[in-house]
Amino acid sequence: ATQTTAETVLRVIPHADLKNLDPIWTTAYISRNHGYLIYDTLFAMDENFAPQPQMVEDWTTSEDGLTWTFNLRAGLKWHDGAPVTAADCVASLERWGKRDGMGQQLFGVIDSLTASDEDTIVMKLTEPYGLVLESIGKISSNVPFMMPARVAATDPFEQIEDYTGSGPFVFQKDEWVPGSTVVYTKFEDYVPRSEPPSAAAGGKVAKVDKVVWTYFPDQTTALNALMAGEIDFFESPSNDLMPILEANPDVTAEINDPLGNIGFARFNHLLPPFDDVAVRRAALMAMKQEDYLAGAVGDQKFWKTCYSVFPCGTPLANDVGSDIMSSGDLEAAKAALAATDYDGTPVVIMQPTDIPLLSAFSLVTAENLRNIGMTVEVQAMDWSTLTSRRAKRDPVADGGWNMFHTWWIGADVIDPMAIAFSGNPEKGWFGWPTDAELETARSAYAKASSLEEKQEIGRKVQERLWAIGASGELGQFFVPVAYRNNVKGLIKSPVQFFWNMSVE
Amino acid sequence: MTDTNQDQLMSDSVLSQREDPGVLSMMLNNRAIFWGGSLLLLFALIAIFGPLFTADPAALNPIKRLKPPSVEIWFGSDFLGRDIFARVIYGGRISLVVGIAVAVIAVIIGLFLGLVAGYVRALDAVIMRVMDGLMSIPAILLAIALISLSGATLSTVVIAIVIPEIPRVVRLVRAVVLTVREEPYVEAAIAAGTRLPLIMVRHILPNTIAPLIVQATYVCASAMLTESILGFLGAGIPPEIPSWGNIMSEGRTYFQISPWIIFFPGIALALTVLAVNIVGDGLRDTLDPRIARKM
Amino acid sequence: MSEGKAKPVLEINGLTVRLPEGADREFAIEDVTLSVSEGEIVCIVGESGSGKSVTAFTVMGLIPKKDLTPVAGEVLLQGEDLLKKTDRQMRAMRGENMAMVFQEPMTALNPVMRVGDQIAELLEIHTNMSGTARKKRVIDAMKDVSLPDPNKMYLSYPHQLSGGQRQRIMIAMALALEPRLLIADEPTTALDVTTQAEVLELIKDIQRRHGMGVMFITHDFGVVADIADRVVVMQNGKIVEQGTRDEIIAAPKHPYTKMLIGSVPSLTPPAHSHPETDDAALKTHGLNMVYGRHGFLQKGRLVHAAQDVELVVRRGETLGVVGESGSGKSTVARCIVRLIDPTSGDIDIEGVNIATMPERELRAFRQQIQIVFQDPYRSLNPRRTVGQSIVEGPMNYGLGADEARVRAEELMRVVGLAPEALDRFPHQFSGGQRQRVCIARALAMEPKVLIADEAVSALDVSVQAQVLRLLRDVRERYDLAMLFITHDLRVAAQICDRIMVMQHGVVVEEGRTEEVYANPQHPYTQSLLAAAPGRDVDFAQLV
Amino acid sequence: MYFYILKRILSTIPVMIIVALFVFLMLRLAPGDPAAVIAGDYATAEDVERIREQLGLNEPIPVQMYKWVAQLASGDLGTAIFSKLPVTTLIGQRLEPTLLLALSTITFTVLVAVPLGTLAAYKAGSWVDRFVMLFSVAGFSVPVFVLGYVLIYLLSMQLKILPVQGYKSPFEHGFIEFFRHIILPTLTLSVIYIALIARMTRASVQEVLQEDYVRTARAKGQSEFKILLRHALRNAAVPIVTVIGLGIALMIGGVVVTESVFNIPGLGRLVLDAVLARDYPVIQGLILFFSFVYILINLLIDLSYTLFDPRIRY
Ligand SMILES: Nc1ncnc2c1ncn2[C@@H]1O[C@H](COP(=O)(O)OP(=O)(O)OP(=O)(O)O)[C@@H](O)[C@H]1O
Ligand SMILES: Nc1ncnc2c1ncn2[C@@H]1O[C@H](COP(=O)(O)OP(=O)(O)OP(=O)(O)O)[C@@H](O)[C@H]1O
Ligand SMILES: [Mg+2]
Ligand SMILES: [Mg+2]
Repeated sequence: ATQTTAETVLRVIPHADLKNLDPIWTTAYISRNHGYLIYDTLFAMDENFAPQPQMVEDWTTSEDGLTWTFNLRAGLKWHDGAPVTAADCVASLERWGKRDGMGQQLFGVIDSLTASDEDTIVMKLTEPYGLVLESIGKISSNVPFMMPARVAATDPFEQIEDYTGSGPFVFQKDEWVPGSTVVYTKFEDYVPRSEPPSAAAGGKVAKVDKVVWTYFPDQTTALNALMAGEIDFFESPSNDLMPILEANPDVTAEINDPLGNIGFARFNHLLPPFDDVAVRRAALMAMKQEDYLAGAVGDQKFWKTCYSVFPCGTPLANDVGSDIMSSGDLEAAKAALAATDYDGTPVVIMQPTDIPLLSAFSLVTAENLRNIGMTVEVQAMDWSTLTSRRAKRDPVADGGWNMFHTWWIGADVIDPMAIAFSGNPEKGWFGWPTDAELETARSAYAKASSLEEKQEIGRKVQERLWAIGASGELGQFFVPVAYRNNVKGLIKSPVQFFWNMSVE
Repeated sequence: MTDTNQDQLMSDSVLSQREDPGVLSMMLNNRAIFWGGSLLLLFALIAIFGPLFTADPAALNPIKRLKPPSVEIWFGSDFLGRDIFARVIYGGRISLVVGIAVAVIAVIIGLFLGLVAGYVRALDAVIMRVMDGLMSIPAILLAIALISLSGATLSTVVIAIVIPEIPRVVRLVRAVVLTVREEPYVEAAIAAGTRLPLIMVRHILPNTIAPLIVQATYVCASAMLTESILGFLGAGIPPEIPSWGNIMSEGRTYFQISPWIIFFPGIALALTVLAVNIVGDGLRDTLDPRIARKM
Repeated sequence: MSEGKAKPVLEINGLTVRLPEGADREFAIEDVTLSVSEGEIVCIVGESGSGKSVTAFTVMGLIPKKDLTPVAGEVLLQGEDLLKKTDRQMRAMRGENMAMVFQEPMTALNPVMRVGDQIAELLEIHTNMSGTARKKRVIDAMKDVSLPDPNKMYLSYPHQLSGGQRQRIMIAMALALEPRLLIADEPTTALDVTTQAEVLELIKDIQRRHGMGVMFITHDFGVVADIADRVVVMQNGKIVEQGTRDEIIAAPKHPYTKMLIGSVPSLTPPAHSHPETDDAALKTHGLNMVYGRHGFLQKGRLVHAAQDVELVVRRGETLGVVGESGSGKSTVARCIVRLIDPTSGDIDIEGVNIATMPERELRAFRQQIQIVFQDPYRSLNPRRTVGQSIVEGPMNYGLGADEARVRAEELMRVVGLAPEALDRFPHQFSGGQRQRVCIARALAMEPKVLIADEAVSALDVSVQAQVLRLLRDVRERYDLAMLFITHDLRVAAQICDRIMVMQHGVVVEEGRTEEVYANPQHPYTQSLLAAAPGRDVDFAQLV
Repeated sequence: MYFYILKRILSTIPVMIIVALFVFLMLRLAPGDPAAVIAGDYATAEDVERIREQLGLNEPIPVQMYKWVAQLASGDLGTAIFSKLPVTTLIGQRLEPTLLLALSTITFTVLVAVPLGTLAAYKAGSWVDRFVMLFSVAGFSVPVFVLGYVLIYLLSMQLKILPVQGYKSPFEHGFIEFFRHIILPTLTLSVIYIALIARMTRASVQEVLQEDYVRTARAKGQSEFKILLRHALRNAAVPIVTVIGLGIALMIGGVVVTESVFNIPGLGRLVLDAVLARDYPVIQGLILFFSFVYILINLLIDLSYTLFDPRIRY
């Protein structure tokens, strides 16, 4: 194809294959990243984790804190040319509120949400709520992306089939090859904010004509493609490839997400032996973060031990109760286990062999638990089997489980609202810890307004989490990005954004 | 009737020289079988007794991860600091077990179905259509699907590899049965009132043994390869049990920085499969089951 | 046509060809000296393995060099020693100076090439004719061998031709370049008698017209009698005797030649005694067999292999079934033994109809009818000792192992083999001996009816004579009813009391052997008898 | 002939039904469920349940099967659970790379393996024969992915003469680009296939060389080369072509691996991804598709026999 002006293309290896195009329906990070390319948000989090207006021009809060009024920026357009209206945003928020955890919390206190005119959204609350902006400016899944009202009308449990957004890029459905390629082109009519970009906030200026995601299932091939110049940007190269990348003068490799990921070992609180808090705590004592991080991540450049349940380096990070893991005393762990009623019941660990990091975590845990005298059975499966099996509350004999491992991106566990910290077995996350005290502390957080208050609640929540041995925190690790030196304008953020990036 | 005795004596002297040389000595005289067999025997001995002398293949040592081969760690270490040498030696057990188990099971099931299909007209069509169906599904896909759907354990891997191998054995056995059942000596046995099961065991089954032995070696070789490919694609033996396939699979990411993780199990696998194939070829030439070659 | 007058085309002097190590004997042929003159047909005869083919292939330079090496002697074709030629020179001479016709016309022609092109290939190799000239020449050559409609036949594939036509194509190919020497290695053995007669006539005719020398290999003395000028007799790789046809056939000198000629059955039936009992052991009535499925969606090609066959065999009597290949002889036999289920009709054994009896009830009657097959190499399970094969049947019917063994030993003596040989495997016996074992196996069942389906066709004449005698002896000894199937009219003449002639599944004539031979009624029978080779020469009566 | 074709096509129906039932039951009876995968990390058990309901996975298996078969009968392979695209569209998107990779592999294989096998048969027992046989045994013994990595390492990373990965459509990027990208995957995929076909060629040419008509050709004075070309190869063609057909199943297996090593967006990758994600309609559709292709190719091959052998008539 001949073109009058050379088209600039950013060729990207995304961290995963884009399977779903509905970032409200799924929580997959890849769908979220896709969402950021084609959708815009009312508010967005800046690099200090503070919500900033994005589609919103200005907003007011009533004295009693119950009425919030948001005015949209002028000139916002959907990709099909229609103007973005307040009604579209209301519909989008409502759909999101049915899927997202924080959204559900927020809608729990919303009395009414209406569009008072083309550009104005009015939100009335039943009681004051401290996290309104944090919720609608949420940076990670599910991000309240704005969609046209006709799209937002889709049942929240069904996927959308119209991919019109108002973000800086346009999704090219015809060029989409699931499992391989996704193509986005610059949205010429997008009006960025004038502020400089700061994480998700600030001006989203598309500096390339096209962004092409090509998924590589094989890390080695991906690495080779980047080094051979067939690709510009490699979103999540394995840490172990760093020496090669660093040795290559044409390529820059760096850590882009300041919060990194948090390794997470999850007990099933419903089944023996981990239905006994003493056994859980004994197990935690045996789990040394260094083993996990060195074993699974490798080079120490890419990891830090962190015994706070909130990512180290974020406002709520603290060290209450964390000595249970940080002391790392094997003999004490053995003694602690001996003091329990543990009867040798085998611990079934689900090992997702298609995810090397988690596979390694599983093996390290197995070894640690065996070291203190537990019987361990590692069951290998792929991640999708794991995801369906972990939802089972049945006994092990009927397909239940005792432990699995995963990680959260730092931004997902930044405050007590995170579902990872739930203490309500009905609505909580897999593993189902039960602790009313924890739940009380968590719900207080939504109403806290000052940072001190929030930090206090954070400490309380953490104290409970360690006390009940909810899960193992396996430390903080950082996944680098790698790109050819001609790529400029990367935004430091827990989420990968593609605006502001240019290819020279 | 006097002249008949003379005829008998005449040819007796000629014939007595033509003693059956014996399959065993023929096999030993075949260079391919000898060398392939020796190599295989060596690998088998290493696999059986080797793990007694090596380090623990599962011992983690994060400090020593991704170390290149050296005097202490002969084959280097992997991303969890495990000793590749110990893992490769141990992995040999798994590969051989998978290879042999698949070969034995496929041959037993295939033999049974093949005999039935070859002799029972009514079931022939049904069995062969099912076999056609199984054969038309690419083996690797079927195995991946079966394993990732039903969970990866040694036994599911063996089952998943066995299923697509069965049709080949069935076709082979059936072809032998269809040829042999037309042989005059089988018809003579029928005319002599021998019952069907006896005919099968006495006159037909022995003819399938030579081609089956040959086929079994090929099945064994291909099963070991399939296991490694499944392991490589992440759908093989669970990584807690080292097998050549999953060692390589885990080393996939590190191919550029630590090629030894793939290199050593790769060599071990290629050599073992080569040895099995060489033995198979040698057996084929010795036993010359023409049908096997045509399969 | 005596020696010396005509110029020799081929002279073989003291030719010796070594066999590979571990073979039965050291030399395939040893010190072979013979010559073929222009306009002369020299027949080489001898039993299987006597070295006939090796001699022919050495001349053509077609012996596998890995296995067979000429170690002494010379082969002179028109005075030039072929053993000294290079491969390239030999290639140039093959097809041009000497040509060969093989035994099996079906396999000797490339099945995937048009027959015309196969002849044209020869011209392409040795001449630089244009394509059209070649085609014309091929058509001429095909006319020369009296092939019908050569233009059309040029485009045919071998499988679309009959056996005789294929052999004519081979001959046309051999003669296209008018070589001086034609070698024919058993060119008619695979053909029906009537076709054989035509092809022999053709070879003689062409040889006369072109005046070439012909080396004709055969083991059939009838054929020798019909066409040979001179005869060379070989045994175990050596020439034991040679001379003109009349010398060899009428007055053989060497004991081996005498034995061979003495074994050739005469076409004149001996006087048979006919037991005029009505004691029918086996009777068929309206027996029909149709091959081919008529399944769903397919009409199928149906072969009516036996049509309303009626036959009766009495105790102590041999009924011969003759007819050309495919006439349905084996089909009738296999129906009677119930190896296949007849489409319709009755098969009466001692008054019981077993034609449609289910296998369970049939078992009781199986014992009554036993069969001996043609191929002695495939009739015995190679993995079981002959003893095991013989006792299998009796033990199926409840005989104890020891008694069965005693019976087997007894039968081994009856068929002229040593009882100790029971523990040997089939491959340790010769073809003739195996056929004896098969007869013993059939007798072990103490049957009433014995069917011999081409039981002697695969054997050399001398062995054939022995087995025939054995069959006749056991028939008398056990008072058997025998159904003897053959396509060899000489054999049938000697052993059968009555004869039944089949054509296309239909019995066209039936009667006492002497009467049928002396006065055939049906035209088909007449043509069969007329085509039998060597009918002018009188051979031995089987006494 | 047409009757035969019709009959053969009809006879594939029961086979396809068997494959369909087998695949369907295998998927439904195995653990793992797409709803949980879709729901993602934050979903609660209730969410998963809702999604199951949505996807119709809660219905009894016979009902699901009935629906699926009814759908199949109307030529519809269903819609992917994740991408919401019709399975036929997905196959359409991915068909070209796989098809061209397969074609180039078969072409290359035949060009290499048939002459090699013929030569080995002609020179049976010589060092050429030993070499070819050793190669073909070795070709059977090296795992595809190891070979792929080694080739990438040598030709792309060290010598830098070929691209590392990817697929370029000849229709969009021109033939040269296509060719440069397809060479390595083709080489990788070919090795095992060459081994198979060279072996078969050797065996069947060797058998044909024993035939009487080869002796006839020699008796005519034909040269050995032309005997091989005119008489031996054509007669050996049927078994060789048969193995090419049977090898298709083997190749499809290799395609899955090759495509993931070389990052080719083809059908092999599609099915692998679908299995990992439990995208039932895609797995079902693809396995059916593959087995249909296999059956079809083997039908075509059976029909092609008539080209090689005039004795075969349907
Ligand atoms: N290629 C060969 N390798 C080894 N031995 C051979 C070979 N060809 C022939 N012989 C042996 O040479 C001897 C003579 O064989 P030849 O084929 O000439 O017999 P023949 O007289 O033609 O027999 P027939 O009537 O059965 O055709 C036999 O003992 C045979 O086994
Ligand atoms: N199993 C079969 N299926 C179909 N047709 C058959 C079958 N067996 C024999 N025929 C056909 O039946 C006809 C008679 O065959 P049969 O074997 O009885 O002939 P034959 O007289 O014994 O010939 P030969 O002298 O060659 O042994 C032939 O046309 C043959 O092709
Ligand atoms: Mg001969
Ligand atoms: Mg017959």
